Amino acid sequence: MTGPGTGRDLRLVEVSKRFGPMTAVDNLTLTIPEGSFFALLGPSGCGKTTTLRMVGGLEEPTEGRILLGQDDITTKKPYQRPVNTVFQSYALFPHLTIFENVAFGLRRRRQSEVKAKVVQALEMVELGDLAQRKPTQLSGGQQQRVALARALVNRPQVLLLDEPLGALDLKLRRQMQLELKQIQTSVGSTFVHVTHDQEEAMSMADTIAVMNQGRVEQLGGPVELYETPATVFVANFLGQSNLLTGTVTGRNGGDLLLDVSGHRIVLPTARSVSASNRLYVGVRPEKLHLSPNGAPVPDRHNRLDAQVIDSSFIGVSTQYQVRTRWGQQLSVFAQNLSSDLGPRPGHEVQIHWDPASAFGLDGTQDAQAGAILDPELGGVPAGTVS
Amino acid sequence: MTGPGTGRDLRLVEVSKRFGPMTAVDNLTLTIPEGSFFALLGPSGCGKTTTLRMVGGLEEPTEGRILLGQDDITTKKPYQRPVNTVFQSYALFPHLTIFENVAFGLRRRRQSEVKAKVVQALEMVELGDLAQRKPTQLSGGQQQRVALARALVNRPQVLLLDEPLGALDLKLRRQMQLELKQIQTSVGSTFVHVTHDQEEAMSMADTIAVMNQGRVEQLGGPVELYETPATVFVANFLGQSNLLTGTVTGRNGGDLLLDVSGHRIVLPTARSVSASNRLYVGVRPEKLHLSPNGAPVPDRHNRLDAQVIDSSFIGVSTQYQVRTRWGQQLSVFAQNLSSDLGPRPGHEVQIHWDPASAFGLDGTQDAQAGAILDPELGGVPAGTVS
Amino acid sequence: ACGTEGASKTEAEQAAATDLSDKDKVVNFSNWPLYIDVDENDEKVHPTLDKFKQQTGISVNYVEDINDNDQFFGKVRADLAAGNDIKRDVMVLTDWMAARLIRLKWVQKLDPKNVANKKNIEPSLTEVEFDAAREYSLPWAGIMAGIAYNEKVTGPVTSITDLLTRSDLKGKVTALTELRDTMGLILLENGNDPASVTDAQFDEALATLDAAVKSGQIRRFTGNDYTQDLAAGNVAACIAWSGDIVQLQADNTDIKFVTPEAGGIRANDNMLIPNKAAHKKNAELLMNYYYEPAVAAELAAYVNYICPVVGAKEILEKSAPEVAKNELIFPTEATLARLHTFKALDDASERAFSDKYAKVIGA
Amino acid sequence: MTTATENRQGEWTGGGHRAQRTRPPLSAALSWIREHLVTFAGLAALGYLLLPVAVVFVFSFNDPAGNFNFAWHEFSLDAWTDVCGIGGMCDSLWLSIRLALVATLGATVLGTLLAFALVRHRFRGRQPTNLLVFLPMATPEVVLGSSLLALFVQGGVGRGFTTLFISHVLFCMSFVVVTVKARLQGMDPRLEQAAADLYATPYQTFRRVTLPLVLPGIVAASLLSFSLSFDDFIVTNFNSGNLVTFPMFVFGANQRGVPPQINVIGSIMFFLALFLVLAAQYRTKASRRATK
Amino acid sequence: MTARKSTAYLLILPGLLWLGVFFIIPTITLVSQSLQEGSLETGYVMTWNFAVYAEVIQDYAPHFLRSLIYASLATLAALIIAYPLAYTIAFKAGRWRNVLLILVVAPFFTSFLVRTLAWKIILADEGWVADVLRAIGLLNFTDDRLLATPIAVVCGLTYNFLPFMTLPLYTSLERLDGRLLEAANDLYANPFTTFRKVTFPLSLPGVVGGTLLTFIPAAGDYVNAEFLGTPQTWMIGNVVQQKFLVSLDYPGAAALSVILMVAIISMVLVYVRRAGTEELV
Ligand SMILES: Nc1ncnc2c1ncn2[C@@H]1O[C@H](COP(=O)(O)OP(=O)(O)OP(=O)(O)O)[C@@H](O)[C@H]1O
Ligand SMILES: Nc1ncnc2c1ncn2[C@@H]1O[C@H](COP(=O)(O)OP(=O)(O)OP(=O)(O)O)[C@@H](O)[C@H]1O
Ligand SMILES: NCCCCNCCCN
Ligand SMILES: [Mg+2]
Ligand SMILES: [Mg+2]
Repeated sequence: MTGPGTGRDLRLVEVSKRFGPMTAVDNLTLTIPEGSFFALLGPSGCGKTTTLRMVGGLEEPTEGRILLGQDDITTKKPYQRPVNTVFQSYALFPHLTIFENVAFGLRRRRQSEVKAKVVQALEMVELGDLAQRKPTQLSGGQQQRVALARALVNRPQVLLLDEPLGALDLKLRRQMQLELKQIQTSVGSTFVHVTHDQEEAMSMADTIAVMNQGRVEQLGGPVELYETPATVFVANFLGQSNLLTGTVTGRNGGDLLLDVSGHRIVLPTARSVSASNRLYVGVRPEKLHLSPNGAPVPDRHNRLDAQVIDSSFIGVSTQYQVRTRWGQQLSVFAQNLSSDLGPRPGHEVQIHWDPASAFGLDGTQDAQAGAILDPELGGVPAGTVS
Repeated sequence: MTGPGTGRDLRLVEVSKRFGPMTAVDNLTLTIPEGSFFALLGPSGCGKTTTLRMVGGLEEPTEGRILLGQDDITTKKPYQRPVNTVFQSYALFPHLTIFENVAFGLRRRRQSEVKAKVVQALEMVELGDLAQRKPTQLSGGQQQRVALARALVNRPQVLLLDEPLGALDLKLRRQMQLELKQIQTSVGSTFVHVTHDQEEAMSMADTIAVMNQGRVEQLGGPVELYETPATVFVANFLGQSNLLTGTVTGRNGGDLLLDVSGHRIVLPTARSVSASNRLYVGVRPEKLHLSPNGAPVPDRHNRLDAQVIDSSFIGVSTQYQVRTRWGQQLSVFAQNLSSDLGPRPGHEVQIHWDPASAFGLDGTQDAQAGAILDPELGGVPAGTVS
Repeated sequence: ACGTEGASKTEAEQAAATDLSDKDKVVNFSNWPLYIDVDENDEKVHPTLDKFKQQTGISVNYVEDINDNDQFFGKVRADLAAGNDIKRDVMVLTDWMAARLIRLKWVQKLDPKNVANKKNIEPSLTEVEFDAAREYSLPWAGIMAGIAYNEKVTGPVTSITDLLTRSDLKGKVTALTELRDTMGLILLENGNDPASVTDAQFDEALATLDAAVKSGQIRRFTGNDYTQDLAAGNVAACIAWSGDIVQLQADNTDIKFVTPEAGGIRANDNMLIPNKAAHKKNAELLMNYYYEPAVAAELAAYVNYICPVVGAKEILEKSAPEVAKNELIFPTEATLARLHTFKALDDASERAFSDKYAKVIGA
Repeated sequence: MTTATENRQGEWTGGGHRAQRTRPPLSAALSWIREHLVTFAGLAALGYLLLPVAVVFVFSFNDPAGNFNFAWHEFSLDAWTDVCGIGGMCDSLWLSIRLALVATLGATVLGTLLAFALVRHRFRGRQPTNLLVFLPMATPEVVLGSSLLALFVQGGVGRGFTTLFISHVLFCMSFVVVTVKARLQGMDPRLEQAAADLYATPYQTFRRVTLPLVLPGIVAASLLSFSLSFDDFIVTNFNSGNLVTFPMFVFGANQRGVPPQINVIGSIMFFLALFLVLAAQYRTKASRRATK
Repeated sequence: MTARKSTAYLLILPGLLWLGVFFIIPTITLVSQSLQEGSLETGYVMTWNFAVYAEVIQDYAPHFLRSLIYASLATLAALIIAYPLAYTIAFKAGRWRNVLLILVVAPFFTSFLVRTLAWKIILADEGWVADVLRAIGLLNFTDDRLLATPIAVVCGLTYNFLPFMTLPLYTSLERLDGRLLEAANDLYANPFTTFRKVTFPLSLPGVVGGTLLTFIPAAGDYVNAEFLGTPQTWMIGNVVQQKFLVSLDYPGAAALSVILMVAIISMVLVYVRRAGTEELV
């Protein structure tokens, strides 16, 4: 991890952007240290692209300032900023060949060795052969890679990536992720990366900001965000969470003792962000162990009875839906350690977890915030949430 | 799973498409049963979009025929086919509002209750509020959802989805996947789904075709493809695989005995697609167990010594890179069952796996086909493969 | 493909159509714009035409669709050559165009019975080369070509030589694209009679003109639009038509018209009846009507061109003495004596002259 | 790649919502000017176009001493209060307007169809057709006019409104083809593909997707057609029979002096066009508000 | 999508019929007329007189040349003036767009002559425009005047064909995707470079269309040379006009027209090929 520099940090100070009556970005304040890899994560329409556009100079903030180091760049022209963007819509120049698309920025700044640099950039994105084609003759993923090469080849101080790998298959995406990370480390650029791929965000970014409706809900390192989300939205949006509604009934050393629908559940006080009496106890599906009813449960683990209602195989692991005695549905992921088939729908099972792998949240929020809503399984009707 | 119908199966018979000298689709023969959910998976530029466009009638095959049930639709006009497409590039009508975009197909076929249907479709994709906006006033993900609604609202016999969820965040994507699956089941349409999200393909599709350079490499159910890939390309492209080069030294009942760099490895004969002497033994990273050196290893498991060289946390699990004694690098995924930290880089460990969870492949192929190439870790230089 | 039929082969009898005049009491009259009297209160009303209708019961379809002799010829040529009715019974064209049409036998002889007033024609106009006995044509109005100058810009310019050579006029002189007017005046200046111009005389005059063009003395060759340049001061002196100057003087009293010392050119616009005209008799009656001195006087007072009808001046001396006194409408005998007409050219020389002339005016 | 063609700078993303920023007034003014340099040049070009109209307008209030209306004499509303006072002028104006309208309609339809075929289809004879379209423009107007006349005479077609319509459509059509082609070239074909995919027949695709997207080109082309037809003198003169169009009237009047009424007509035509556009604009705005 | 050929033929049929009957037939007649000899009185006879072509070329080469030069200059000037105008209408006008569009053509709803007369008032030798230019010494090269100079002719052509340049330009600029301009800006292109490298190339169909609509009719125009020019500014259109209407030299006029058409078509071919708009996306 590159330590936060202070020289050329990118700072957004109380930035807002309104389109007529609609507020796309709402009083956003962020510091992105020089040379860091910063990820913006959030649901569709939450203002990620708009934020990047303001940094790139393509949109002027309605309010607030944007600083790069000591320079206020709020009103600087895009072409005066040492910032490049990989556009979500690619925005390739249709009249230029792939080669000339990539060479565009270099030529504008009269760089030397354009040819070598372009060729290298194209090879990096595996498009060396297609240099002479026009953008319309490429597949979606190929176009996206051109957009990537076109920005990267300029080695900008700040690189804005708006879902730069969205159209790539997993293999190529992973490969590009590695390339990106490597370039970022070697060039020392600041990368601001918008992605909807949480694994991507978590494995690449030094810092992640989770946005929601134009605001940042939580900001921190990947592990921190995952292990101790601060809000229900973050808990649900970044990975999945099972949220059990509990009432604090007492304390035991460093632990809170809770009542969850009549079951006694333990949660380390240090892992709760809320001191209120009503809490959500959050447990990630992969932290829940599934075992046949009556099998031994490790000491101190919380334990609940449940019934499997659904299972689905997704390669590395199997996802189970189980129903507790009081009818709440929980997700459990079990890694497919062997080819054995696990429990089937209908089986009675027990679930248990290490209290230290759970987290506590303020219990007054909407438990569905940021969650997947499954109409089939009786979630809140999709249309009413937006 | 919907059983393959015979009435209105979609069949591609020896279909090829060439753009000048470049062959995008190469003698493709496929049968997609009526009412099934079919996924096309493959690297960028392998011909997925081109295949869909031929089915949709937007591109005429250079060779071959396309049939829907008994009808040869090869030369039918797009508007005469009961087929709708969700375009990779969205292709929303810029002069129409979101509402009118979605209503377009209904109006063309003079359907009744246009308003109600459109409103319902828009609510399904959570865009009820934005019906009166123009496409340019939407975020990338919102545009993609409009494209989805515009096709779905027509309830076509065959729905072609070209990465319909690519611009959506994980949450929304999962939700849309559930919606799609539900619609597909209730309407009984045939869905042909191009995706680069393997989890998506595996969790949604009845049948998956893995394409590579215009050809289908393997076709089958998700579990079948994952558990017993037929080629190195499929093994590497669909999930990750560790491939160990082995030579058959003998047999033992239903098992092959192999020598892998001096280690004796067992592989059930039934799990090898090749009868040749030189095999790759493939093991998925999640099927490899990592345990401290000297810990007990279950009976019959294959076992190797290794050293951890890298670990990275990705939420649900941690990915380890380990190096065997003979220097081969292997990937191991370990589910994060608790918040304990696992072994650190440098630790000596043992890895073991159930022979029944491995698979055997013809050992004469390129072991890198379809694999992620990591330049940093000494993979084949990216530019030379394409 | 084969060639078009020679137009002059049309027999005179073939020229006439069944005359519908008695059944169909109308006459179609094509004239130039602003070439007829209009009512003070309603400009759509032409009092002389109304009176004609009262007298004869014949109504006149009056159309102002002749803007230019060549343009008009171009427009009706194909039909006339093909022996078609051009849907006009009377049309007004300048001498040389009238000459061409007569030569081509595309117009009909007038029936003397119907145009008794022909006797009132100004004596100097009774004999013209192209229509020796005025069998085909009767003048509608006349124009003089001479020199006009803007007194504010220059002193008097009274000779063509001055006009074409005086250095203070360089670039401030225009001449007319109309060959007969410009070349006629130069021929007179050279002491030649335009009525009997020879090829050699023409070439000599053309050389004079060419020199003036090459030296930049002549700014432009113009149609009617010289008036504007003259009034705006862009042009100091020019070859001009008297009728225009009468009107210009109302705008700008600095504009003067002179007949050059060596003489001026006179031309008339003539009423003609095209072949196949359906209302020939009605047309003749109309022509006859405009040769009544009273009617001619009323017309002249309004349009300000030379009146070709004897007796009109006398009437105007009573009703509008200032019009009667205007030399440009009623030239004195002395002036009339200095006016000349241009030779009626045959087809070949017309083409030869105009081609040579065109090369000078559009180098 | 781009799907939306309407996204452009400064339409809804810019302008109105920008924050007021404090900058030194002089440099702010300078940078404002610099940013709007193109707009200034554009407006200057418009000024150039409108200058003669201004003169025409001013002189419509002149009361010329004689027949010639080019020296300022004195202010008068006579021409405005008695527009149709000049015999035949308003008839000719009305004729020209009707002619220009139908000719524009004809040329726009034929030319648009041709443009579509030429841009969107590959067919045998495409290249020759492409060239043929340019030929009428490359033909001197006298030649075009007299050739048509010869054709009509040979074919025994009487001259009048029909022959004018035919000839105006002929010379306007090329202008339409070129203008619409310029719009069509580079239009994203995927939008039409999407329409076809959504059950739109070729006609419906054209009507619902292509046409609205090409509309600016078609509007531009019909504006050109209208002004070409309305302003034409030569071809018209050959083929008008005994009809007199407005330019013919003006041309003739010019022989003896253009009356100020012609300036009035010029001004009225100008303001009428402007008024119609403003009215249409106001109506769509009002109806949009109503449906909201 | 593969377009059906029959559709294409259906689309071009009405237009082609119109052109075929009302243009091609007369043009064939025109070519045949150019090869005949005779006069109005004697009639014309086809003599396959190809010599007429050599003659008129020899006689009128300067006029051809002048037409091409004036038309080129006018086209260039129109392009330079029209581009910012079209750009402003397409991008800056907002809801005033339609109003500006109509303002571009509305001057042409007055009449050509009236407009020209107005210009003559504006550019008069003693007018203030000339006075200003004279004061700063710009009229020293033009006989101390603006009217009746080649400059006036070129300006007249430019003025009269400005809408024919502006509208196609507007039409193709209006379609331009703003995101591409943003991308160029982001890649260090300043507004000028963005224009040169992105805006202009993408508006090429409009540039090509506009230059054709300006150049072709301007090359055959005669009215501007007649009203605003001098004897030294006659263009080929004036010659054809004169031969056709005044000297009645129909074969000569026909031959000149045919040459003009052929010359323009050849230039258009070369131009369109070089501009390569057909390949543009
Ligand atoms: N119009 C064209 N001209 C030339 N080549 C083309 C054209 N369209 C596609 N191709 C090529 O055909 C191949 C297949 O393209 P296709 O769009 O089907 O890929 P894809 O599998 O959809 O890829 P992606 O996942 O990147 O969208 C690519 O290599 C592409 O470059
Ligand atoms: N020009 C505009 N006019 C009106 N609303 C707009 C405009 N551009 C964006 N919006 C709205 O602003 C919000 C934020 O848009 P933005 O593009 O920043 O979203 P995003 O986070 O990038 O979403 P996605 O992941 O779907 O791309 C959205 O609700 C969008 O509809
Ligand atoms: N009136 C000036 C503009 C004239 C344009 N005429 C084009 C006619 C095409 N042959
Ligand atoms: Mg976005
Ligand atoms: Mg694709």
